[in-house]
Amino acid sequence: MDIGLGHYLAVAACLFTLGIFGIFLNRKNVIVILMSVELMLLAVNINLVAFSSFLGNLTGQIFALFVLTVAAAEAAIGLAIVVVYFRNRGTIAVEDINLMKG
Amino acid sequence: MNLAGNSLLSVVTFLPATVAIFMCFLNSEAKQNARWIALWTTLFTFALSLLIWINFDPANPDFQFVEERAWLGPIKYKMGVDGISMLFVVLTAFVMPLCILASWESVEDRVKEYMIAFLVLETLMIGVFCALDLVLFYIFFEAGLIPMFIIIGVWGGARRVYASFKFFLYTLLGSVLMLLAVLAMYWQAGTTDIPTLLRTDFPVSMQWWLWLAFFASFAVKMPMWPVHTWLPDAHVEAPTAGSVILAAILLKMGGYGFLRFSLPMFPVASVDFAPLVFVLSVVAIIYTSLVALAQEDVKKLIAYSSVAHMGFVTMGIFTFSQQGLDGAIFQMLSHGFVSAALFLCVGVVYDRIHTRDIAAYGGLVNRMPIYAFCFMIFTMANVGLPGTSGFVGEFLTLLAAFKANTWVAFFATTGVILSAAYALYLYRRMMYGVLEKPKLKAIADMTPREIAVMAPLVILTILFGFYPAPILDVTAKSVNRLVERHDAAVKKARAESATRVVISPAAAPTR
Amino acid sequence: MSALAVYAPLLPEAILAIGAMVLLMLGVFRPDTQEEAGRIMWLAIAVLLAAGFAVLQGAGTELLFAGAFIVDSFARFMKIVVLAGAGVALILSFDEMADRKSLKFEFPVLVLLSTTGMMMMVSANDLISLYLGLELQSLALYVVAAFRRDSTRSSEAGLKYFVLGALSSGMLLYGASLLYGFAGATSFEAIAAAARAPDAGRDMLLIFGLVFLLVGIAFKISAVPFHMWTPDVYEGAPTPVTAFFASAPKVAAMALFIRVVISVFAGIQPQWQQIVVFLAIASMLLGAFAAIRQTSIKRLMAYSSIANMGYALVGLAAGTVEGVQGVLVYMAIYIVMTLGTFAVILAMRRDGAPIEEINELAGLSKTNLPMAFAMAMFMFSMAGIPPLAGFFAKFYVFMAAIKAELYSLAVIGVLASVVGAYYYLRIVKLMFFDDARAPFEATLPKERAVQWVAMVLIIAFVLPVISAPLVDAAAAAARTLF
Amino acid sequence: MIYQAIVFLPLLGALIAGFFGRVIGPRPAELITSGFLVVAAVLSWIAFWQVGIGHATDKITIMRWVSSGELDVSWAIRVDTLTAVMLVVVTTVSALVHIYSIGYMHEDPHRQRFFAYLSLFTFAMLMLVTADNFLQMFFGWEGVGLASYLLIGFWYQKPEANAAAIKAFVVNRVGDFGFALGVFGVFFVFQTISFDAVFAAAPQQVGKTMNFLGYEVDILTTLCLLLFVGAMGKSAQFLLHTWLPDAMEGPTPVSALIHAATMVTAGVFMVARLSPLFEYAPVALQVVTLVGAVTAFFAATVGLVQNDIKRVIAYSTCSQLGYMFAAIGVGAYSAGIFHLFTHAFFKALLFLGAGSVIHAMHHEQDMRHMGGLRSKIPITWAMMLIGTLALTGVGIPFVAGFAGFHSKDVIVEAAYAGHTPYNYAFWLLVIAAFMTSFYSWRLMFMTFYGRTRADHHTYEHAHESPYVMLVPLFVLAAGAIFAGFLFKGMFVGDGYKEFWGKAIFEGPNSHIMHAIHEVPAWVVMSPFFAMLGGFALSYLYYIHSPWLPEATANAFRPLYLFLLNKWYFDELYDRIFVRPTFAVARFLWKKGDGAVIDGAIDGTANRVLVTANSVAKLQTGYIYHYAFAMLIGLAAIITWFMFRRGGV
Amino acid sequence: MALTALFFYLFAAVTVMSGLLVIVARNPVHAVLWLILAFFNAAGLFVLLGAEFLAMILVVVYVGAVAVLFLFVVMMLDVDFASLRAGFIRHASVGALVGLVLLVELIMVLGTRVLTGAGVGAGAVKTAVTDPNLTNTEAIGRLLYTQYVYFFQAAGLILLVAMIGAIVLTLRHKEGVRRQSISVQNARTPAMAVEVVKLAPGQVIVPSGERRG
Repeated sequence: MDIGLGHYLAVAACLFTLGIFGIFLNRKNVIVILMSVELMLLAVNINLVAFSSFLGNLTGQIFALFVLTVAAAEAAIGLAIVVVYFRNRGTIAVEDINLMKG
Repeated sequence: MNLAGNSLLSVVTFLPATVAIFMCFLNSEAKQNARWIALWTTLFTFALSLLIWINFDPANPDFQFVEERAWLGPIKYKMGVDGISMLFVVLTAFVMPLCILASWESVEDRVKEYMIAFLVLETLMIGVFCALDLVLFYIFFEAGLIPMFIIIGVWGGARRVYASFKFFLYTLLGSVLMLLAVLAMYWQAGTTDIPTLLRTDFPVSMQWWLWLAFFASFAVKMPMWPVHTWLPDAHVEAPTAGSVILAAILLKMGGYGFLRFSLPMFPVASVDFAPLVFVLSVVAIIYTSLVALAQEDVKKLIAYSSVAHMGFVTMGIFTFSQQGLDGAIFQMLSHGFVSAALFLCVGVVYDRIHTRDIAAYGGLVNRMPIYAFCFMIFTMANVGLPGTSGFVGEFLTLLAAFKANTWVAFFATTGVILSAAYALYLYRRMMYGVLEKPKLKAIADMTPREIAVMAPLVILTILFGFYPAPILDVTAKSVNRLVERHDAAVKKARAESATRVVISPAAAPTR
Repeated sequence: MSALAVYAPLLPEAILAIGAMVLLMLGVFRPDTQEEAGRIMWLAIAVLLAAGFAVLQGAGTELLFAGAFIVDSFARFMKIVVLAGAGVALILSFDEMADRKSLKFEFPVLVLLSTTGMMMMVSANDLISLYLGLELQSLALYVVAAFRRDSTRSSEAGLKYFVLGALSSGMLLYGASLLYGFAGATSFEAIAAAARAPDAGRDMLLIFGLVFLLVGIAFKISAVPFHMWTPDVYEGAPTPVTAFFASAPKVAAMALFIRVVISVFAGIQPQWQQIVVFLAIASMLLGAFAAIRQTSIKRLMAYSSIANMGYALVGLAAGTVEGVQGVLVYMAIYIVMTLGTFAVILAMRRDGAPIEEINELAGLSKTNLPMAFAMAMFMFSMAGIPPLAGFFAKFYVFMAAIKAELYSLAVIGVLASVVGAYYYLRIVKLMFFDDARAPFEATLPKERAVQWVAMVLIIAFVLPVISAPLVDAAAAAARTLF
Repeated sequence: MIYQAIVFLPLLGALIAGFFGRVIGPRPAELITSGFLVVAAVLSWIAFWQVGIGHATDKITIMRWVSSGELDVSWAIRVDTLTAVMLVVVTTVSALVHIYSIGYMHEDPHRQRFFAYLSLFTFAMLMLVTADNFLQMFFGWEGVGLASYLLIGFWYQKPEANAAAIKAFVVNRVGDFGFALGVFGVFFVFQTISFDAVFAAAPQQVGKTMNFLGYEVDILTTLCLLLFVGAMGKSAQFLLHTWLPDAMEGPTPVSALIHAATMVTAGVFMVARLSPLFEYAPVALQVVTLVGAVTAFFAATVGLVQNDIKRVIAYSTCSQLGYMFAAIGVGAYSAGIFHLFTHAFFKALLFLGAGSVIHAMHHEQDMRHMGGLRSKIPITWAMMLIGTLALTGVGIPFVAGFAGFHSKDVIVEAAYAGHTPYNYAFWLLVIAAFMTSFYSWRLMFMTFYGRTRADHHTYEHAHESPYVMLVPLFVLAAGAIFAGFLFKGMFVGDGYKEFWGKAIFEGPNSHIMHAIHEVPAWVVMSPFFAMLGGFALSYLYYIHSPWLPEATANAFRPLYLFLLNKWYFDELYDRIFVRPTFAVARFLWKKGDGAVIDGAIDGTANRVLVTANSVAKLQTGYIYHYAFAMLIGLAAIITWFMFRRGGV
Repeated sequence: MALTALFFYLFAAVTVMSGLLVIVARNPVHAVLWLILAFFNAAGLFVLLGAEFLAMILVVVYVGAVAVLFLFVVMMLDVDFASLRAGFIRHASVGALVGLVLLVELIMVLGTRVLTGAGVGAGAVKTAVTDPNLTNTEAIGRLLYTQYVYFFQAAGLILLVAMIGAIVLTLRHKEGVRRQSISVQNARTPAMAVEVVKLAPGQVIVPSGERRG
C-alpha cells in the first residue's frame, strides 16, 4: 500500500474537476466562483509539488510558489472587480450578470 | 513593337486608376469637370489600346508587350497579351467611354464618385485580360467586385441592395474556390507564371479538382445555368452603364478564364468534363431563352438573353476546335458591344420614362425612328442574323458543336428559333403598335449625345458581321496553338494512362 | 557594464517595466488632473516607442536566465507588432477618455504593464515565464476592462473576463503541471526533447498537458469554443480598451501559441494539428455566422476577431515555415485593419460619445465620404477582397494550408469567408446605400490620422514597398522557429 | 463588274433610301431605288444572255468573310445558268414591283422606308442566288427573312401585321434550324462549305454513314433532308406553311415580290442548286416529292374556300411551290426551275392585279364584298384574266399555251414519269390542277362578275389604277403569256443540257428528262381536262347557280369548316407549340429560376440567418454557460484523444 | 509507511470533501471556511511530499491573507444569503455528466501514473535537483534568487498590477466627504480664516464661510 505519484495526481484531478464544476454549477454568487478557481489552483499546486517531489527536482515547487503568488494577486483583482460590480448593480448573483449577450 | 515603350499595357491598365486617384481631390460640386475628365481619360485609354492593336503582330502566337517585374516573392508582376486576350482589352477600353457618355445626364447624384468607380473598374477589367501571373489575374478578377458592388448599390434601382449582395456573394463564392486551386497549382508547378503554367502538365487526378475549382468561378461569372440567377437581378438593378459593363465585360471574364486556364492547363479534365459543360450550355440556351420569352422587364429579358448567348460561348470553347474557340471569342466580343448596345438602348428610354416594364411601352417607333432603327439592328444582332456580328460567333460555335456532338448542336440550334421569338416579341411590344400610352405621347427621339453613343456600336455590329477578319485574324494563331497544344496534351495523357493499369476516371485518387 | 550587457536582450521589457513604474510615480505625485494624465499618456507612448527601438537593436537568437527568456527574430517581429498595436491603441484612447473626463494616469501605466506581460509571453521559453507573462498581461487587462468603474457594462465585462480568464489560466496551469511532470522540467527545450521521444504521441500525460495548455492559450486568442467572453467583453469595455483588446493581446497570445506548438510540440505535430484544425474551423464558422445578426459594432468586431483568429490558425495548422509566415503576416495585417476600424468607430461621435450601433452608420458616405471610404476599405479588406491587404493575409495562410494538403480546412475556410463577407458588406451597404442620418461631430485629428495611415497601408499593400519588408521579415521570423 | 452592279445596286438604293430618305424626300427615294432596280434588271437580262446562251460562267470573289481553321468563306458571286435565271426573275419582278409601288404606296407617309426595305430585300435575294457557298446562301436566306419580316410588319400599327411578321420570321427560323444543321453537317463531312468543293467530294460520300443524334445514318440523305427542312420553311411547304397566308398582312406589292415570285422560291432554288448532293440522296428526293405533292394538294384544298383575295393567291402560291418541289423530287430540276420562272410572272401579275383591285376597293380584301368589278376596272380585269389563264395552265395540248401551261404540264408529266408509288404524285398534282382551276376562276368570278356585293359607296368610287401601277402589270402579263412558250426549249427542251451546263447536276441514272417525252398522251392531256373541269365547276357554282356554294358548304359543313380553317393548322400549332412554349417559359421563370434556383439560394441565405440566430443565442450572457462551453470543448478534445489513444 | 498512507488518505479525503463543500455550501461564508479547511489539508499533503516551505506559505498566504480577504468581501457585500442556492440543480445533470467524463479520464490517465524514468524527464535540466544537504526552504531560496530571479521580478510586477488594479477600481473619492489636507491647513493665514464684516444696525449676518471647506 504505497502512496505513489498517481494518488496525489488523482487527488489533484478531483479538486480540479470540483473547481471547474463549481464555476458552472454556481448560479448565485460570484465569490464562490472565485473560490472554485482557488480550488483549481490548489489542484495545480498539488500536481506540481507531487511531480517535484517524485522527480527530485525543485522546479515544481518554485512554480507552485509563483502560482500561489499570482493566485493571491488574482484574488485581489477579482475581488476588486466584484466589489465594483456590486456597487453598480447591488448584486453579485451570477444569474444577474447578463446585461450583454447575443 | 517597341514603338510605345515596354510598358504600354501597364499604362493602359493603370491610367484610369491613376486619374481616379487624382479625381478624389476634385471638388465634388464640379460635376461637369468629373464627367469630362472621365470621358477624356477613357477616350485616351481607348486610343492607347488601339495602339496595342496596331502594334500587335497577329502572326505571332506568343504573348506580346510582355512586361515583367518582381513583386511579392514568387508572385511576379507580369503583363502581356496574345491573340486571345488582346481584343478584350480593346473592347473594354472601347466600351468605357460609351458608359461615361451614357451616364452623362442620367447620373446626377455623386457624379465624381461614380466616375471614380468606373475608372477604377476599367483598370481592374483591363488588368484581368493583361495579367500573366495567376495571382495577379486573381487580384484583378476579384477586385472588380468592389467597384461593381458600389455601382449597383449606390446608383442602382429599387432592389439594388438585394441585387448587389447577390452579385457580390455569388461571384465571391465561385472565385474563392478558384483561389485555392491557384495555390495548389503554385505548389505543384512552383510558379504562378501563366506562360510557364501553360506548358506544365498537371497530374490528371489533380486536373479534375483544379478544373472544378476554376469552373466554379468562371461558371458563376459567365454565368452558366444554373448559377445564372444573380445576373438578371444585377442587370436589372444596376444603372445603365453598370449593366453595360456587366454584360459587355464582366461576363467575358468567365469565358476568358476558360480559354486562358481551364482549357490549356487542364486539358484532360476539360475533355472529361466537356459533356457536363455541353449539357449546361444547352440547358442555358434553351432554358434561359424560354425564360426570356416570359419576361415583363426589358432589362431582365436582355439579361436572360445574355445568359443564353454565353451558353454558345461555353459550348464553343469546349469543342476544343479552332472554329469553336474562334467562335466563342468572337461571340464574346460581339456580345460585348451588342448587349452593351441593348442595355444602352434600354437606358435611353428609361431615362425618359423611368420604367423598365415592357407593358409601359409600345409604338415607340412612331416618335423615335432613329432609336427604333438602332434597336432593330441590335435586336437582329441578338437574334444572330447573318450580316451582324452576332451571327459569326453563333455560327462558328454551332459548327464546331456539330463536330463535337450532334445532340448538342441540335439542341443549341433550337436557340436560334427561340432567340428570334423573344427578341422580336420584345421589339414588337416596345416599338410597334399604336402609340397610345399618355406618358409616351411626348417622348423625344435620341439626342445627339445618345446617337454618338449608338453610332459606333451600330457600325461595329454591321462591320464585323460582314467583315469579321480583323478579329478572327488576330485570334487565329493563338487559338490555333492552344488547340494544338491541347490535342497534344490530351493525346499524351491518354497514352500515359493507357500504359498504366487502367484506372477508371471515376475512381481517380482524390488528393 | 559588461555584466549588464548580458541583459541587453531584456532591454525592451526593462524599459517598459521601469517606464511604467516611473509614470506611476509621476501620476501619484503630480496633481490629479486631466492634463497631467494626458501628459502621462504621451509619455507612455514614448516609452513604447523606446521599447520598440530597443527591440530593433537586437539580432540573432539570444537566451537568458538559463533559457527561460528567448529573443529571436520571431520574438522581435511579434514584439514590434505588439508594441505598435499597444501604441496605436493608446493614441486612440486619448480623445475618448478626455471627452468623458475619465482620463486617468493609471490607464497608460496598466497598458504598459500589460504590454510588458505580452513581451514576456512573446519571449517565453519556459512554462513559468509563459505563465507569468500571461498573468501579467491578463491581470492588467481585467482591470482595464472594468476601468470605467461607474459603468455597469464595463464592470460586467471585467467580471466576465476575469472569471473566465481565471478558469482558463487554471486549465493552462494544470496543463503546465502535467507537462512539467512529463518532462521533469519546465523549460521548452526540455519538453521539446521529451516530446520528440519515439512514442511520445501515445503518452496521454503529454497529450493531456498539450490539450490543457492549448486550451488556456486558445482562450486568450478567443478561439471557439473558448471564445465566449469575447463579444461581451468587447461590448462592455470602454471602446478604446476594446481596440486595445482586439490588437496587441491577440498578437502576443498568437505568438505564444505558435512558439508552443512549433518549437515545444514539434514531436507530436499530428496531435496538435488536430486541435488547431478543430479550433480553426470552429472559429471561422462561428465568427462568420454569429456576426451576421449583430447590431452592436463592438460585438461585430468581436466576432470578426474570432473569425480572424480562425484564419490565422489555418496557417498555423499547416505547421510549416510557410504556415507560420502566413500567420505572422496575417496578424500584422489584422492589427492594422482592426485598429483602423476602431479608429473609424471612435471617430464617429454623436452627442459626445462614440456610436455603438451599426445602424447609426447609415448614410455615412453622404455626410462624411472619406471616413465612409476608409471604413469600406477596412471592411472589404476584412472580407478578404483583393487587392486590399486582408486578401494577402488570407492568401498566405491558405497557401500554407494547401501546401500542407489541408484541403478540407481550406475549403471550409474560404466558404466561411464568403459568409463572413456578408456582414462586412452589410456595413458598406449601410454607409453607402442607405439614407443619411445626422452627421457626426467633427472628427478627431488623432483618430483621423490613424485611420488614414491604416487605410493607406491596407490599400498600398499591393506595392512591394509596403508588403515586401513585412513578408520578408515574417519569413525570416518563421524560419527561426524551425 | 456587271454582276457586282446587279447585286449591289439594290443595296446602294436601300442605303440611300433608308438613311437619307428623310433628307431627300420620298419621291427621289422612290426614283433612285426603282431606277437602280431597273438598271439591275436590264443588266440581269444581259447576264442571262451571256450565261444562258453564251455559257459564260464565272466566279467573282469580293471579300474574305469568315475564316477559321479549315473554314474559309468569302463573299463571292457565282454565276451560272441557274443564277442567271434567278437574277432575271428577281430583278425583273423586283423592278416592276418597285415601280408599281410608287403608285400603290403613294399615300403612305413612310414610303422611303418601304422602298429601302424592298431594295434591301432584293439585295438579300440576290446574295442568296449568287451564293458560292453555304454560308453566303444562309446569309441571303436569313436576309430575305429579315426583309420579309420588316415588310410584313411594315404597317406596324396593325397588330395583325406585327403578329404575322413575327410568325413569318419564327417559322422561317424553324426551317433555318434545319438548314443550319445541314450546313454544319456539310462542314463536318466535307471540311468545307464551298459549293464546288462539296459538289466535287459528294460522290465519295455515297453510302457512307455518320452518327447523328445517336443514330448511324446515311450521310447524304441526312444532310439533304436537313437542308430541305430549310427549303420547306422558306418555301412554305406543308407543315411549315402557316406563315405564308398570314404574311398577306403586308402591303400587296410585298406579297407579289416576296411571297409569290422570289423569296418563297428560294427553297426550290436551293434544292436545285444542291442537285449534286440531292442526286446522290434518293431517299431525300422522295421526301421532297412527297412534301411537294402533298403541299400542292393541301394548299389547293384550302384555296377552294378562302374569301380573302390575297389569301387565295397565297394558297395558290403555296400549292404551286409544291408543284416545283414535286418536279425536283423526281429529278426534273429544270422543270421545277422552269415553273419557278413562269410562276414568278403570272403570280406576281395576279398579286399586283389583286393589289390593283384592293387599291380600287379602298383596301377591301374580302371577295364576298366584291363582284361586278369588270366594268369598273377593266384593265385590271384583263390582267387578272391573263394571270388566271396562265396559272390554270390554259393552252392547247401538244401545241402552245400560256406560261403555266408549259411549265405545269411538264411537271405533271415528270411526276408521272417519276414512278412514285401508285403514281400518287401524279394524281395529287392533277387533282390539285383541277382545284387550282376551280379556285382561280372562283376568284375571277367572285371579284369581277355577277352583281356587286360591295357597299354602294365603295363600289361607286372604285376606279382604275394609275399607269405607274398598270405598266408593270402589262410587262408581267407579257411574261405570263409568252414566258412558257419562249423559254420552254431552253429550260426543258432538247437543249436543256446545254442551257443549264453544270448548274444543274443529273445523276448518272437519271433519265427523267427523257421519260417526260415518252409519257402516254392521256397523261399529257390530264392537266388540260383537270383545268377544264375546274373551270366548268367554277362557272356552275359562281355564275350559273350562285346558290350552290352555300348549299354545298352546308351539306358538307365539317369538311367546309376544315378547309376554311386551313386544316386547323394554326389552332393545332397554337395548342402544341405556342401556348405550351409560353407556359413552359413562365413555368421555368417562376418555378425554375424563381422557386428552385433562387429558392435554393435565398433558402441557403435564410438558413445562414437562422443558423446565425441560433449561434447568437448560444451567447446567453451567463458566465456559467460560457464556462460550460469551455468545459465541453475541453472534454471533447480530451475524449477525442482518449479514444484515439493519442494516435493520429 | 502505513502512517504516511494513513495521513495521505486523511488529508486527501478531507481536502476533496471540503472542496466539494466549498462549491455546494449554501452560505458563502461557510464556503470560505471550507476552503480554508481544504487549504490546511493540502498543506498537509505538501508536508507529506516534503515541501515544507510551500506548506507554510500556503497556510500563511492563503489562509492568512487570501481566504480572509474572501471572508471580508463576502461579509462586506452583505449578500442576501437566504435566497442563494435556489436554482442549483437546473443544468446540473448535463454539467455533471461532462464533468464526470473529464474526471474519469483524468483519473484513468493520471491516477495510475508511475514515474518510470524512461522517456519522462529525459531532457530535464539538472540544475534544480533537490540537494539533500539543504532544507527545503533554503534550497528554494537559493534557486529563487539566482536562476529564477527573472520570474521573481515578474511576480513582483504582477503584484504591482494587482495593487494598482485594486486601487484604481475600488478607491473612491466620495463627493461631499471632507478630507483633511494638512499642508493646506498649515498654510492657512488669518486672512483666509477670518472675515471682517461691517454691519449696519439690525442687519443679519449670512455666514459665508459655511460653504467653504
